[in-house]
Amino acid sequence: MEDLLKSIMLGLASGGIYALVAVSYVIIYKSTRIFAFSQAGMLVIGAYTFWQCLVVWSLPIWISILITLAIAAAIAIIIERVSMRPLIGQPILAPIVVTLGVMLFLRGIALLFWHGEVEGYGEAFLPLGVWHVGFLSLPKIQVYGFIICMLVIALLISFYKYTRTGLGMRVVHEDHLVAQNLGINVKRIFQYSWIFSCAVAVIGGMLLGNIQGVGLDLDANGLIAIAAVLFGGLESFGGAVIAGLAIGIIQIFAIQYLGALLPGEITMLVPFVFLLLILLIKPYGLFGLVRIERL
Amino acid sequence: MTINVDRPCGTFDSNYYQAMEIFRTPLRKFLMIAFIVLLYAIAFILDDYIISILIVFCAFSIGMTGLQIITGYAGQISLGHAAFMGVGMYTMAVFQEHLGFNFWFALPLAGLVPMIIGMLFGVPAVRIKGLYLAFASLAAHFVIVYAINNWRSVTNGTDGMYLHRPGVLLGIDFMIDKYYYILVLTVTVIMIYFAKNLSRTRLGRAFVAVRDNDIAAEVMGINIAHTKVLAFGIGCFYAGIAGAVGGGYYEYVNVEWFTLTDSIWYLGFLVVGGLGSIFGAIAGAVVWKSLDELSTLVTPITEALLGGMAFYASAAFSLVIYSLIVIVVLVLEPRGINHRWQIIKRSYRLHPFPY
Amino acid sequence: MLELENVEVKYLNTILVLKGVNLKLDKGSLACLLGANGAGKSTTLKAISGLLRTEEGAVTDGVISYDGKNIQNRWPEDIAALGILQVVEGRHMAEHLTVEENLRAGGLIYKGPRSQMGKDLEMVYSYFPRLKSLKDRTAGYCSGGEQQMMVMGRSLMGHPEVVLLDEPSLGLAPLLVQEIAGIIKKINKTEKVAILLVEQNAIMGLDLATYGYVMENGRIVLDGSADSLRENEDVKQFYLGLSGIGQKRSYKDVKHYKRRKRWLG
Amino acid sequence: MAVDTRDIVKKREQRYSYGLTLLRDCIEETRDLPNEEDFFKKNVLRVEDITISFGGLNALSDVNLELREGELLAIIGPNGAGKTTLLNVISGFYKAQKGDVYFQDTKITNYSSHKIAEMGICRTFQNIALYTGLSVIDNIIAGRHPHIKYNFLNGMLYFPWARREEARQRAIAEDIVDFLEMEQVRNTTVGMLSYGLRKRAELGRALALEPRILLLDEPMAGMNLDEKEDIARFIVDIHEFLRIPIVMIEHDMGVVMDIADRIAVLDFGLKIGDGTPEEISKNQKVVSAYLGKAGEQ
Repeated sequence: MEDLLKSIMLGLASGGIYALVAVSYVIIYKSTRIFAFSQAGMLVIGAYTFWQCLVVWSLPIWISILITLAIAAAIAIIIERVSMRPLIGQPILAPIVVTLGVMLFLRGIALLFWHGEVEGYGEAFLPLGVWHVGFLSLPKIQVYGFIICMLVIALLISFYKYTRTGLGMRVVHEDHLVAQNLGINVKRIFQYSWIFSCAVAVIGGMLLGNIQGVGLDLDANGLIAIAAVLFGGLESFGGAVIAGLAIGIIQIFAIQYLGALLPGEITMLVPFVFLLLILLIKPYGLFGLVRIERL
Repeated sequence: MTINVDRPCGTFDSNYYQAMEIFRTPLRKFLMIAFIVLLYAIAFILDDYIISILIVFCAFSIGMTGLQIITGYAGQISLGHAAFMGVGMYTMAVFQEHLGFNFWFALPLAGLVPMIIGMLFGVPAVRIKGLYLAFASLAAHFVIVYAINNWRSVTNGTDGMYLHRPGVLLGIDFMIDKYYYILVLTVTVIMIYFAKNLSRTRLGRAFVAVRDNDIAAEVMGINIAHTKVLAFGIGCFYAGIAGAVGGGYYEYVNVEWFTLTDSIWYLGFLVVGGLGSIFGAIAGAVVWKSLDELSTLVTPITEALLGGMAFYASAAFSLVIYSLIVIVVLVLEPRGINHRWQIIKRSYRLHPFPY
Repeated sequence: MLELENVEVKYLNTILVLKGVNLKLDKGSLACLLGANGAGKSTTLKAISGLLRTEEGAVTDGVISYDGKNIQNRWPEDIAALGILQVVEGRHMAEHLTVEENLRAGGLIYKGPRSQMGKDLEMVYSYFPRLKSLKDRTAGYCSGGEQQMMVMGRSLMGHPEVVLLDEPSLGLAPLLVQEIAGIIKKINKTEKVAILLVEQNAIMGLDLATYGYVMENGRIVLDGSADSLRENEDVKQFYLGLSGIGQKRSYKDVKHYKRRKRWLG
Repeated sequence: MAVDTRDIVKKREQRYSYGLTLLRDCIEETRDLPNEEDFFKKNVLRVEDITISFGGLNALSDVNLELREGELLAIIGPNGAGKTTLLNVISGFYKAQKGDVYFQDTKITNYSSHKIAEMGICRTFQNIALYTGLSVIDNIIAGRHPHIKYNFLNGMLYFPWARREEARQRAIAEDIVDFLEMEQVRNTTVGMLSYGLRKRAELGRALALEPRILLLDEPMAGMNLDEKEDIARFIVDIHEFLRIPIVMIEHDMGVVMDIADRIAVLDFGLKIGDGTPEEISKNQKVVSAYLGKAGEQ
């Protein structure tokens, strides 16, 4: 029982961040129908930039966060302007592959500036240490991380639901032609989406950097988050959150209970095999929009 | 009135067989034959370095054609293609090592085993569609890599395995690279010819039907479950053959050779080449491997320029350049190289009147 | 107000679709564009609304002007912001959103006070009472007629000055065609919206419109007031289905020979 | 039955359109076309008590329908009455919650749709569902998919017999192209065709399947008069030359009244009328629910 609860807490903590990264994919997918691999690269960039500001330049924490967000927004605008805008209305695979290129590009940039060394924030960002609640010991970083993730996600969901721009984004997602037809500025919506998404991704990167250490390998989390996105359904924030948490828990469980059965590295294997099984039952994930098939 | 610009002007079919030809004019047929002869001939002219590149081009052209069948023709996105290439390599190695098969017997098996595995992973495509399928197919990659890594008694785990090229046949020693190149080239030409045939016959049309409108295809008498699974099967067969002949060149195979990045780039360069045509597949493979080659060429230059920090810098530079080229190509021509090629041909045919 | 002069459109820079189209639409008027399939009617509308851009087409010659400003080859959202809205053929909509959300989305372009949205919704519901009862239905599951009403209502939400209607009667039952025709007329009258109507149903088109254009092979081959067109022998024969003596032929014994006449243009 | 028996042989001599002879030979190879005596007697398709609902909304409730050999049945009704749904149930795309579909006394309710198509129930679609990446001729040959008799290996290796078979199929397809008067565009990708031509190509694809029953979903929607006349002629020719029973959904009452043998009327998922065109045009219920002014003409 104690072990079970402990692993659930651990799973939730890593799952919260998967959820956040998953949400950053969903934001872009929701308005542009593009699956932006580049967000995995943004994790790395975010973590390193924050480290650069906070540790190397010893700037105050708020200024560091602002600088990181500003850089994320700048990158988002550049990506959107240079590589995504010319591709509006083109076959869907082309922009997806371009985002793949962007992911590698960002990785290259990170390698160029920071040489791929693993760094850490130390005490500078979220407090270290542990809270003891009963028999559970909760690492403070992970609890804070979880809370921040949930806050960001709640903000986003209400934005989509209640604002005019949110409605515009939903229409753009359904059909670019319709949106343009209605005079919705598709380009601006794309830009907003990229900015939001990149901001969310760098927040994810900062938190991950705090927990796992800042390094190039952070983008593996981006990959696992993909499993969460699809499990939850490509268009659903709620789904991404639930799926992210679930994937976190399943991963921990698999390592603990299947470790004996399946030796070797299974952190990537488990989420995707799980995803495959889930999709066989629900082909559009938990809350994904089911394609309306009419003849 | 619509003028047909997709074929050379002045060509008319006088019977149905002509309408089914691959090449419409004697000139084009001659050019193609001349090109293939040239490919054979250069084996005796060029040095081993270029030949090694050409072998890689050939192998990946086969593999890319396989992915073209799955993704370009049948419209099922697969993100685990490199892994099936790996299965081909390992099948070759396992049958040679454990069962003592020679190259010639192991080669078809190296196609068939991935085909069967591919069909298994193709079954979900019956229910799962689009991007969902793409990422579900990542599972194939992870499962295959996991199995190879952990089934040590058969696959030697992470240590890799040795393959053998065929022995001397009819006095041709395949241990010499240029003869092995001729073997690979022959396999490539045959496989591509088969793929072309596939695309213009019954199953090929069924593939496109499923890609363009799967609901209608089902209602119009095409069994889409069969068709999708077959598409995965044939595509993976191609991947397996590609792996077998490619791995045969190095006579060694390692699980590091088909990473997730490779699987993803398979799809990426298919798009760069252009979906839905054999030419696009070959173009994609050639561009991909040329870039790979280019980035290894860049390394010594950056090292010379940057000195001390060269290791990171050169790795980073090749990444940056590589990805930039992909981005630029796709932003300029999102439908791939093949599309641009078609437009060029079209405007050539219509010259001097642009429409 | 809206004027096309010698407009020429090419797709992919190789396929010439419009070969010099001249067309004029006055403020608050209702004009109708007839023509066979593939004559370039939809392309004309797309050239005006800017949707050509997404299909790799472009206006390569001539001028499209609106209130004296040249608007050819602009982005569709800029043109929509000027008050020219197209209702595309085939009822494109946000399938997974509800009917009301679709309508609201149409109102996003209107820059006036936000409270206007509610009033506009009521206005649309008064034209299309059936939509009110359906407002929480997922749009993709509505029937063709309901969807047609929704896309028309949606365009009204943006307070347009010109609406380009592409085949509103496509695939609708006779009773519904009458209803839609009535609503088009009413909207044109009360909202003072200029409408350019593209129709296969020539009888309905000429009934509604005050001025008509006939298009063949990318050219306007005939134009005139609706009355004069209705009296035109060729129009009668090819679009209205009345043979010389004004009697209707039966489809059963219809020509077994090729009878199509072409205007030389 | 108020359907007049037509003199089919005479009609055939009067045909003016080309094409379809090869297709007719193909059909005659596998079955006899009905001769005149039992022409209108046999039921080919029977729909019994079909009920289907989407999200609590009844799309069809207890609909019964019969199609006799050699009959041209038109289904009319307001939008959303369930006409297309009925076709979808017949072609196996939707599974009915209640009721059965019989094809020549075989129960096909639970067959998969490709099986049903292979049996010979072919259709066209309201919103054109062609294979957009293929040319017209390839679309039609793709329609012949179930009738092509070689497997994919033969195709890949392109054996002489596969080549011959391929040429034979192409001949049949070209015949259909001739019939539909699409020679000009046969090698054009259908995605680039105009609406009317795409509708025609779809009709061609359905024909290529050697139908025993042809279901047409609004074949004339969005056409002008000239094109409607063309399509009407094609339908009449198909009907009389190939003797295929046809179910047609159409809104143009002019066409329906002229060429249909029998008309069924659906409204809100219920069948509210069934009879000859004259009977229907006098049926008060139908006039008020559907025809409106158009019925008065």
